[in-house]
Amino acid sequence: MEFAGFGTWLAAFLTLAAFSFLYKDNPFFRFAESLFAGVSLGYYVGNVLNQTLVPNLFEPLAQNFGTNWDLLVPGLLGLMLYMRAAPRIGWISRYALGIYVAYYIGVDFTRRIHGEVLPQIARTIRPLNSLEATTLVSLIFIVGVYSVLVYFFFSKEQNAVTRPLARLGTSFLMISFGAAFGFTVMGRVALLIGRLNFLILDWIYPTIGLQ
Amino acid sequence: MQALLLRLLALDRRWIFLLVLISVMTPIIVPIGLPVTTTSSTRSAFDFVEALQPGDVVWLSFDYGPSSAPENDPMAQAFLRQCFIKELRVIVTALYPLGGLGLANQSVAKVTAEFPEAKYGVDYINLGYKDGAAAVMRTLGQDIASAFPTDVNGRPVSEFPIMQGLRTIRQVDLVFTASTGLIGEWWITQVYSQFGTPVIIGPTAVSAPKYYAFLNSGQLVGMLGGMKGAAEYENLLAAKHETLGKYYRGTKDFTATKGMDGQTVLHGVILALIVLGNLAFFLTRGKKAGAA
Amino acid sequence: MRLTASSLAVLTLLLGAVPAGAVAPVTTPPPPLELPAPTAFVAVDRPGDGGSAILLTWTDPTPLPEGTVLEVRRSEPPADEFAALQTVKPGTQRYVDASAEDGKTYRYELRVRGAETPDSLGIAGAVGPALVSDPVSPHDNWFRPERTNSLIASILFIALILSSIAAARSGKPIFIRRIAGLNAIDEAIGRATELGKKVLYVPGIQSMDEIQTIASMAILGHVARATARYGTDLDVPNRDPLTFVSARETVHSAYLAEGRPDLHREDMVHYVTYDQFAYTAAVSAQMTRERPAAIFLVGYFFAESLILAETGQSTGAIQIAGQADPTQLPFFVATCDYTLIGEELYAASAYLSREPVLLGSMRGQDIAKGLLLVIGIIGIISVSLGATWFMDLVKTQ
Amino acid sequence: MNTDFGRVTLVVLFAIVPIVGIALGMRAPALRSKIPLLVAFFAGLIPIFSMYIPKRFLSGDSGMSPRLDQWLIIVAGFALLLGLTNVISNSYRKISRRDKGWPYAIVLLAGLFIMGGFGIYGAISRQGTGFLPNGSPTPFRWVETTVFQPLQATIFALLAFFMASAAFRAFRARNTEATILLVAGAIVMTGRVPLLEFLAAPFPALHPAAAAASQFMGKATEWIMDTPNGAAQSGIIIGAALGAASMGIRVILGIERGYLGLGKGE
Repeated sequence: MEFAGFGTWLAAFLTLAAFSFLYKDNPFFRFAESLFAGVSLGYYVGNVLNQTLVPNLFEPLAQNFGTNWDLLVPGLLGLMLYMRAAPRIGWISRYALGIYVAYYIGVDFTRRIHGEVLPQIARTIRPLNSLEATTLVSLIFIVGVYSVLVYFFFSKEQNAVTRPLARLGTSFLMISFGAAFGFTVMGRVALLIGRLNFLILDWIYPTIGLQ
Repeated sequence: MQALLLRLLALDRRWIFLLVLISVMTPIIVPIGLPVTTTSSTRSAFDFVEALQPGDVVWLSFDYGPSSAPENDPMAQAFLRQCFIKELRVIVTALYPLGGLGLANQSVAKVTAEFPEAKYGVDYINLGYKDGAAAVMRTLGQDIASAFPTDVNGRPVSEFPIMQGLRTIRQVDLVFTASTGLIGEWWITQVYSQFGTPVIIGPTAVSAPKYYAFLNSGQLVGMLGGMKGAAEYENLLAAKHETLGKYYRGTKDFTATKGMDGQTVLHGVILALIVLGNLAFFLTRGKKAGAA
Repeated sequence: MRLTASSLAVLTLLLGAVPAGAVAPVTTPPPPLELPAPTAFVAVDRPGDGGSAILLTWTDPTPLPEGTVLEVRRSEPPADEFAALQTVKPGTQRYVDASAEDGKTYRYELRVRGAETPDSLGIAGAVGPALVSDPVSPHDNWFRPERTNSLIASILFIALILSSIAAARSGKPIFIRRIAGLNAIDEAIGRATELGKKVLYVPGIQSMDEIQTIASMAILGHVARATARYGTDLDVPNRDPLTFVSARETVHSAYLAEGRPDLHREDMVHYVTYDQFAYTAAVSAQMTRERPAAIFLVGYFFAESLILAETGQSTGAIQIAGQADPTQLPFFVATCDYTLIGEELYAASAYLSREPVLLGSMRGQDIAKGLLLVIGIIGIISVSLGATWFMDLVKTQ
Repeated sequence: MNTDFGRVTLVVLFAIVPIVGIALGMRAPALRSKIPLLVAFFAGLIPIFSMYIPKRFLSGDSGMSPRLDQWLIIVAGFALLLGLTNVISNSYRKISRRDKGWPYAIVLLAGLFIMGGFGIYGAISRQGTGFLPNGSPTPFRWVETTVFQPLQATIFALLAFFMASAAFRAFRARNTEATILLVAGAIVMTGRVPLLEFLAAPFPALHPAAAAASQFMGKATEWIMDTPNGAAQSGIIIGAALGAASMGIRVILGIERGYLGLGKGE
C-alpha cells in the first residue's frame, strides 16, 4: 500500500509541475517536460513492439510462416526507410514512403467523394415548397452551405453576384467559429475538473485524513 | 479610470488563469446542484435505446483515453446501466490506442457490480482492444470473429452464447461510441454508411459540433455532446428508471451532473471577462477618438 | 446450459407473447393451427459482396397469426435433410445467410412456425406449409451496384481534374484570387530575418497517411526555400516519424533548389516524441525559451492547437495557421494572425508556386464546386416539386 | 505456402519491382525517382478499386487491399526507430557539448531508457505491458499510470486556462466579423450551461423566468449549432474534400511529389 501511496504523490508532484508552466517556465516544469518527452517515447517504443510488431509481424511469421511469408515484405520496406541515413543511397527510402503515402491517399480519395462530398451535398437537398418555420430553417441552411462554397472559389474574380455571397459565406464561417469555440469551453473545463478531482479527491483528502 | 481600463485590456493572462482555477475548484469541494435542460439530440439517443427490446444486441465502444475520461466515462456508464436495466445484450470493445481498454475495464467492472444478475458471456462480453480502428470496423462488416477472435481474457468468442449466430456488425441493433478524435466519425463513415447499423455517438464537447452535420443527414441516431450531454442523459435515465436514481444522487464519486456545477460557474466567469473586455475596449476607444 | 441465439430469439418471442403469470391450462392440447404460407420466396447470391452470403427474400402471408415466426431451414448436398438455420421476426421479409460457403450449393426452406405454448413446452409448435428455393451457391462479385453513383462521381471528378490540368498545361492563363494568409508567409519570414530570429514550422501531428500533412509538406517546401534565400534559421519539430522523414527530404531539397546547401543543417528538422501532449509540452516550452519571430502551424491538429497557438501568441510571434478539417479552426482564428481555412490549405501550393499543373487542378476543383451547386439547386427544385427519386441519385451507402 | 493471386501480386509489385528498381537505380539515377513513383501509383489504385470491386482476392479479409493495410501498419512501426535514433543522438550531442539545459537531456534519456527498457522486456518475456497474472501491474504499466497518464492529462487540462485567456482577448467587437464571432460565442456559452438559473438563484421570484430563458438559450444554442454552424461545417467539408481528392489524384499520379524530396523535373 506504501507503494501505491508513493505513486499518488509522484503523480501529484508531476501534475503540479506541469501546471506551473501557466505561471512561467521553471526548472520543475522543465524537469517534468523532459521526463514526459522521454517516458512517452519509451512508452511508444514499448507499445509499438508489443502491440504492433509482435502481434502483426513476429508472431504470425513464427507461428505460421506458410500463410504469412509475405510479411517479410513490410519488414523489407521498413528497412528501406533506414537507408535515409546513408546519403548516397538515401533515395531507396522513397519506395517505402511512396507506397505508404499513396495507399492511404487512395483510401482517403474514396472516402472523400463517397463519404463526404455526396452525403454533404445531399443534406442540402431539402424541399422548400411549404410555408412553415422548417422551410425557413432549410433555406438558411442551404444558403449557408452554398455561400461558404462560393467563398472557396479561387479561380474567378469576384463579381457583383459572388462578392456579397462570399461575404455572406464569411459570416456563416464566423458564426460557426464563435459557436464552436463557445461550445468547446465545456469539454476543456471537464479536463481540468478531472485533474482537480485527482488532486483533491485522490491526493489531498486521503492525505489530510478526510473521506 | 482611463488608466485602469487600459490596464484591464492588457491584463496579464495569469490573473485569468487564477480566476479559472478558483471557479472550477470551488464546486468540487462545495457542490451546488444546478438543474440541467435536455437537448433533442440527447433525447433522440435516449428514446432510441428505450425503444429497443430485451435481447437486442448493442455494441458499446470505448474510443477515448484518460484525458477525456471526465466527459466520456459518465456517458458510457449511463448507457451501460440503461442496457442492463433494459436487458439488452452488450458487446464492449475499445478502439482507442491509449488507455481505451483500461477505461473500458474500469467502467464495465463498476457497472456490472451494480447488476449482479447480468452474466458474462450471456448478457455482455468484453472483446477488448484492437489496433487500427478503421480497418477493424471494415472487418466487422465481414466477420466479427476475425476482428476479435477472442474476448479480453483470451477465450475464443465462439465459446460464448452471446456471440452465437452473430456474424457481422449488420446484425447488431445499435452502436454506441463514447469517443474522442476521429474514431467516432469512422463508426459513421465505415460502419453506418457501409453496413447500415445505427450509431449513437458520445463525443467530447470539442468534436460535437462536427457531428451535427451527420445528425442532420440522418447518419446518426443521436448524440450526447460532451459532459452536458452526459448530464442530460443521466437526468433522463434517473427520471425514467427509479432504481437507477441512487447512482446519481450520491456524493462520493464523480458524475457529469456534478461536473456541470463547475462548468456553469466558469462559463459565467468567462462571459463576465468578455463583457468587461468589450466595455473597456469601447470606453477607451471612444476617449481616444474624442482626444484626437 | 448454452443458449443459442435462435433459441434465445424464440424465448424472447415467447416471453413477449405470454402474459406474465399466466397459469398453464390443464385441459386438452390446443387444436392444430392452420398456418398460412409465405409467398415469393427467392434465394440468390447476395449481390455486390465478397462471397459467403446468400440473400433470401419473401413476402409474409397476411394476416399472420399472432405469436408466429418465420423459420429458415437449409440443406446442403449430399444430405437432403433440411436443418433449422434461423428464425426471423415477422415483417423482416429478408434474411442473409452469412454462414454459407463459396462453391457449395444450398437449398433453403421457409415456413411459418407457431409459437410454443407453455403446456407443450419442448414440443415443436405447429408449422405451416414450406416453400423450397432453387439450388443456389454463393460467390464473390465484381461490382457493388449500390456504389454506382459514387463511382460515377469519382470518375467524373478525376476526368475534370485531369482535363483542367491539360488545359492549363496548354498555356491557358488562370486567375487566382488573393489569399491573405499565403501572402503573409513571406512577410513573416522577412520579419524573422530582420530580427535575426528563427522560423518555427509545426507540420501538425498526423502521419503521412493524412493528406493535410502532405499539403503541409508542400507549404514547408516553400517556407524552407524562403528561409534558404534569406539565410534565416528554420526549425521543424515532429511528432510523427514518417512525417519527420518526409519533412527532412522536403527541407533538404528546398535548400538544394535555392543553391544554399551550405546553410542547411540536418537538425533543422528533428524528432520530439510520438505522444500528442508530450510533443505539445516540448514545442510550447521551445516557443517560450527561443521566442521565434514567425510560427507556422500548418497541417492536421487536434486539441493541442490552442495550447500551441496561445503560447505562441504570448511570445509575440507572427502566427500563420492552416487546417482543412473544421474542428480546430475556431482556435486558430481566435489566436493566430492569419489562418488558412479548409480548402485554402490545398490551394496553397498552387498559389505559392503558380505552376500551371497545380493552377489547373485548382480550376478543376472550382468547376466541381460549380457543378455541385447546380446539382444541389436542381435537386432542391425537384424535391420541392415532389420528385423523391432525386435523393436516391446522391445517397451513398 | 500461401500463393493466392492477390498475395503474389502484392509481393511482385511492392517487393520484386522495388528490388529490381533499386538495382537499376544504382546505375541510372533517372530511375531513382521514376520507379518509386510507378510503384506508388499501383499502391494508390488498390484501395480505390477495392472500394467498388468486392472480389475476394482484392477486398476479402486477406485480399490485396486489407493485406497492404496490414503491411503498412508494420512499416509505420519501423519508422518509430528513426525518430528514436534522432532523439538519442540529439540528446547525446547536447550532453557531450554541455549545451544550455543539458541536464534535462539526461532526464529525457533516463525516462526513455527506463520506459523503453520495460517495454522491450515486456515483449521479450511475453509478459506484455498490462497486468501480471496475479493482477498487479507490470513495471511498464506502473510508470504509465503514475508518470505518463497524469502528465498527459495535465497538459491537456491546460486548455481550460487557455480557452479563458483566448476568449478574453479574441472576443472583442473590433469589426463586423469579430462581432458576429463574439455574439455567436456568447450565446452558445450561455446556452450550454444553466447559467441564468445560477444567477437567479438568490431571487426566488425570478426562478420561472430564469428557467424559461435558460431553456430558450439552450434551444437557440442548438439551433445555431445545427443550422448556421452545421451549414458552415458542411461547406468547409465539401470544399476541403474536393481539395483533398484533387490533391490525392496528383499524388497518386506522381504530379505532386515534394513529400519525397523530389522537385518538378526529377
